[in-house]
Amino acid sequence: MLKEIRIAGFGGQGVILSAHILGRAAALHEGGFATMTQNYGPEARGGAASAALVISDQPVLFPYVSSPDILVCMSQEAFTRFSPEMKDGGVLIVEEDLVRLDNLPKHIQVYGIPATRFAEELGKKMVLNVVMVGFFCAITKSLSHDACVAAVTDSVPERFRKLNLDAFERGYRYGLDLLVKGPMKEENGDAIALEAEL
Amino acid sequence: MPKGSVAITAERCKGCGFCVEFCPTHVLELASAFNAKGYHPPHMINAEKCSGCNLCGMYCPDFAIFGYRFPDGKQSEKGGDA
Amino acid sequence: MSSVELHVHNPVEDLLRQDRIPTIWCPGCGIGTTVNSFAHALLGLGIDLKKTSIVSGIGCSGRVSGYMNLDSFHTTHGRAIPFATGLKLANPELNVIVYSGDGDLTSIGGNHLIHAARRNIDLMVVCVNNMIYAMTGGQAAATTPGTSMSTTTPYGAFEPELNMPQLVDAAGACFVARWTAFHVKQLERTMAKALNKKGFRFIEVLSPCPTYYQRKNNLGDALAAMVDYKKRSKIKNGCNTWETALLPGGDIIVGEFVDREREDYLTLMRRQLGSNYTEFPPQAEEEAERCCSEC
Amino acid sequence: MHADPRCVLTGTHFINGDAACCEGALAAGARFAAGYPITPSTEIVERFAARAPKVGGLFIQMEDELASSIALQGMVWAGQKSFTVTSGPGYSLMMEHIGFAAITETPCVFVDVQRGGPSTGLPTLPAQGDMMQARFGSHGDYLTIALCPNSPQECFDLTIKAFNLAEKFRVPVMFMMDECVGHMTEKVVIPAADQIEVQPRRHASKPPSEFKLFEPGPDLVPEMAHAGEGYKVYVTGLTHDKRGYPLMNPQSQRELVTRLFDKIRRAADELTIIEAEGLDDADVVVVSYGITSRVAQRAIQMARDKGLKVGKLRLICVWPFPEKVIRDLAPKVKALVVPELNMGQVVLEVERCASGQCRVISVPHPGGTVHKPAEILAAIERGAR
Repeated sequence: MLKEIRIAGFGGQGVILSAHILGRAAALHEGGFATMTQNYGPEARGGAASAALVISDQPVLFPYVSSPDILVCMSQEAFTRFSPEMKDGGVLIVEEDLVRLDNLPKHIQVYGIPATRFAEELGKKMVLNVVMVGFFCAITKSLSHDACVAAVTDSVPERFRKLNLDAFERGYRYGLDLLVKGPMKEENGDAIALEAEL
Repeated sequence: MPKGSVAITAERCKGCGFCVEFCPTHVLELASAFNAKGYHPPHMINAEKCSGCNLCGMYCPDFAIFGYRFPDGKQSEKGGDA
Repeated sequence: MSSVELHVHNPVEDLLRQDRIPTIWCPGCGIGTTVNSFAHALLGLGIDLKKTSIVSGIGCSGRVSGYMNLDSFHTTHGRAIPFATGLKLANPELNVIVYSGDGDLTSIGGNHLIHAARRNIDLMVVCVNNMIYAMTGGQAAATTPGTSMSTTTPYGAFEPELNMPQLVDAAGACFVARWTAFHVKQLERTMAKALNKKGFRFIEVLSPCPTYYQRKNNLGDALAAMVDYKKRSKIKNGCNTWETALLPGGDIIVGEFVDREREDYLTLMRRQLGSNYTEFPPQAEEEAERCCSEC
Repeated sequence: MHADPRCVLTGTHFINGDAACCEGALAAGARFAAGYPITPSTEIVERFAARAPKVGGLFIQMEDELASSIALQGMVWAGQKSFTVTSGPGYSLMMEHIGFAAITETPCVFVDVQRGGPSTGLPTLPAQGDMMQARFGSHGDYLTIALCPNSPQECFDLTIKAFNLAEKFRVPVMFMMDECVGHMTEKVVIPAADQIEVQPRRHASKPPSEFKLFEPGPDLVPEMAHAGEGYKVYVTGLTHDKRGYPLMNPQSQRELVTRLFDKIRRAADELTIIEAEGLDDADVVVVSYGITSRVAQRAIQMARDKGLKVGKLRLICVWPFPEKVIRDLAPKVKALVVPELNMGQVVLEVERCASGQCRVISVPHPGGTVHKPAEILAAIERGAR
């Protein structure tokens, strides 16, 4: 079992931290292996940011992600750039207020969440990445709820812990509800059972 | 009656003449003799005027001369312990 | 010579590695003269010589470290100050003196000079300025004044020369002075004063280079240079360092120009770090292993 | 001797190679470092700047890499363990002081997180183009030791090894990371301090009156004394005698340089640090190091799935080069395949030691990313024919 995951957006959204939390959940709390890499641009804020995560039950050899099984897009630019690389049958997760699904690749499943809006409702826009982590956890089931909660807990400073755990749960519950409804779109393909594929 | 004297290690001397030039009481002169490296080391020509101030030693770039005072101003044949 | 001399002892010799004398310096080179002042300053203060290190770069003056009977570090060209910085910071108990030349400290090592002064690293820096690259054969230096001749300025120099006291003053040195090799007593006193001070201290000493600078510029021998220093020097303690430039034939402004109080690097560091800095005594077992047979 | 528990962050972490390298340095006993900011290595000293003061140490950000690479040696002669951290452009500036550390036998570690070059090149992308510079970069003749980690865990483990080897042989050790390994985040297990072996400074065992600073011991390595201990050490970058005094003639040059070589050459067995697998019946062996060894491993698996007999030889210690291993291997295989993130550097050594006994296939890559496993697979298939 090896899964290639890419999380992309713009700098300041906490893209790298979200990948870090997921990697931590896999490598430290589920006893598996995870390798995270990231792309750096010269801009600290507002530029493109992307992190790649490979999780596996075996040591990871090739560190980079070339065709993700799971792609999380938190910006239009990220969607445009990375969605064509997706693996057939892959899962695309988008920040639905920020990404317009033009030229959607075939044979993928798409799930959207208004993560930024949820984060604002929780009082801090910056936790949108953790909302996304919760959503990712529920939708992909590639990592357990408990492992992710443990990873969020030890990745954020004490004083922001509760806020982040709330954000995680908000995304997680929204994901579970959405799963009942099924993917937003499945284009040109048969419906694929999530469990079988992931 | 001199108050002091100088000790010269002639073989270290490179003959720059600083000690001769800057001795306040004009005690020294470069010798006509050579040392092994062909330089003219200084020698005392006015020993009685030496105060043992060691200005010659301060100027010597080659640590070849050193001025010292006699204990209690006495001239000593036993050797001064500067 | 009478037997008298055999019993007298030049105290400077205690500070020299006897087995390294005679020095490689040319006849009349003033570097050795400055060493006398330095040695007397050290001896007069009764500083713990065991805890005193001397660091040099490359060049004629760079050889001073190797003649001193101290912990001696003869480093690479221009890098005496950063080496000394590491030495001092990793063992603040050490008295660290940098002794090097004008080309080494202000040209290839100029950036380190500026930044050590800015940081106010607790070092005493002695720069013997002979106004030329002597060990490599008389090439122009950043300090070569006016239109002097050198082997790389065969028609006379035309680059403006560097005024070291002005530079290190501007960069933040807490003590800045200049003397010449003629001023042996004043230099000794200034060195003693600087050795007693904490922070970045800089002493420039003009010194004759009869083989290159004097000869190339028809300035006579070393003795003539010393007499010239005596004639042209004007003692101006506290002089604004902007007014201390060295020009051929002009006044040589000497004295103690800057003496200010500024907290040194480690003091500032400890204050800023506060409780984030923890004293760290070595492990007990480590101590035992380090012990030498003398203990 | 074991690591000081006060410096060891025992536990399981999810950190990148840069952070792991910093923790390795602390565990190895380094509490002082000097450096200058440069991508992709700076995270190491950023972390060190936060961690070191808590254990009585400090990081000083010098004005450039020339200063950093000599300041660290001042720290070592003051009695501390110390290192510096840089990437290609800064590494070029440090060459002078790698030579100084070699001739003065200053135990220290130079970390080079390699990025694409020449010149400013690719600051945020990986390469392995500094390998020959690590061997031959400073002028004159000397030998160093160069280690290549391929994971954050190894960035921890091998940093300790780098410090231990530096102390044992009194040489500058090159820790040749690359951007990929440095910025890659994985699980890193830091053991308890009493599980970490640390080589202490080989300090003078004789009193100052009997001690010569550069008198070699039985393994040709001299003992060391520090400033401030009463030994009146004399350390110079000039060719010197056993006392450390400059002695510039052909004979002293021969004695010194030969010893600097021999102290490493004699330890060739100990310094053959490799990871080998399936060499016995292999037709083709892939020789790789650093991040490339992981990509190569995947290519090897793909080739084995196709029924090819492929072995793996991973060089953990690249310098000194494991000459004997290659000499023994070459007559037994059809080909040695050497992928590197450069246009062919270590492959030159492989060719030299294979000396025509088998094919040597270079798989060059200018860097910016890693090889595609398929590129290495193709070379394996070529070699197997």
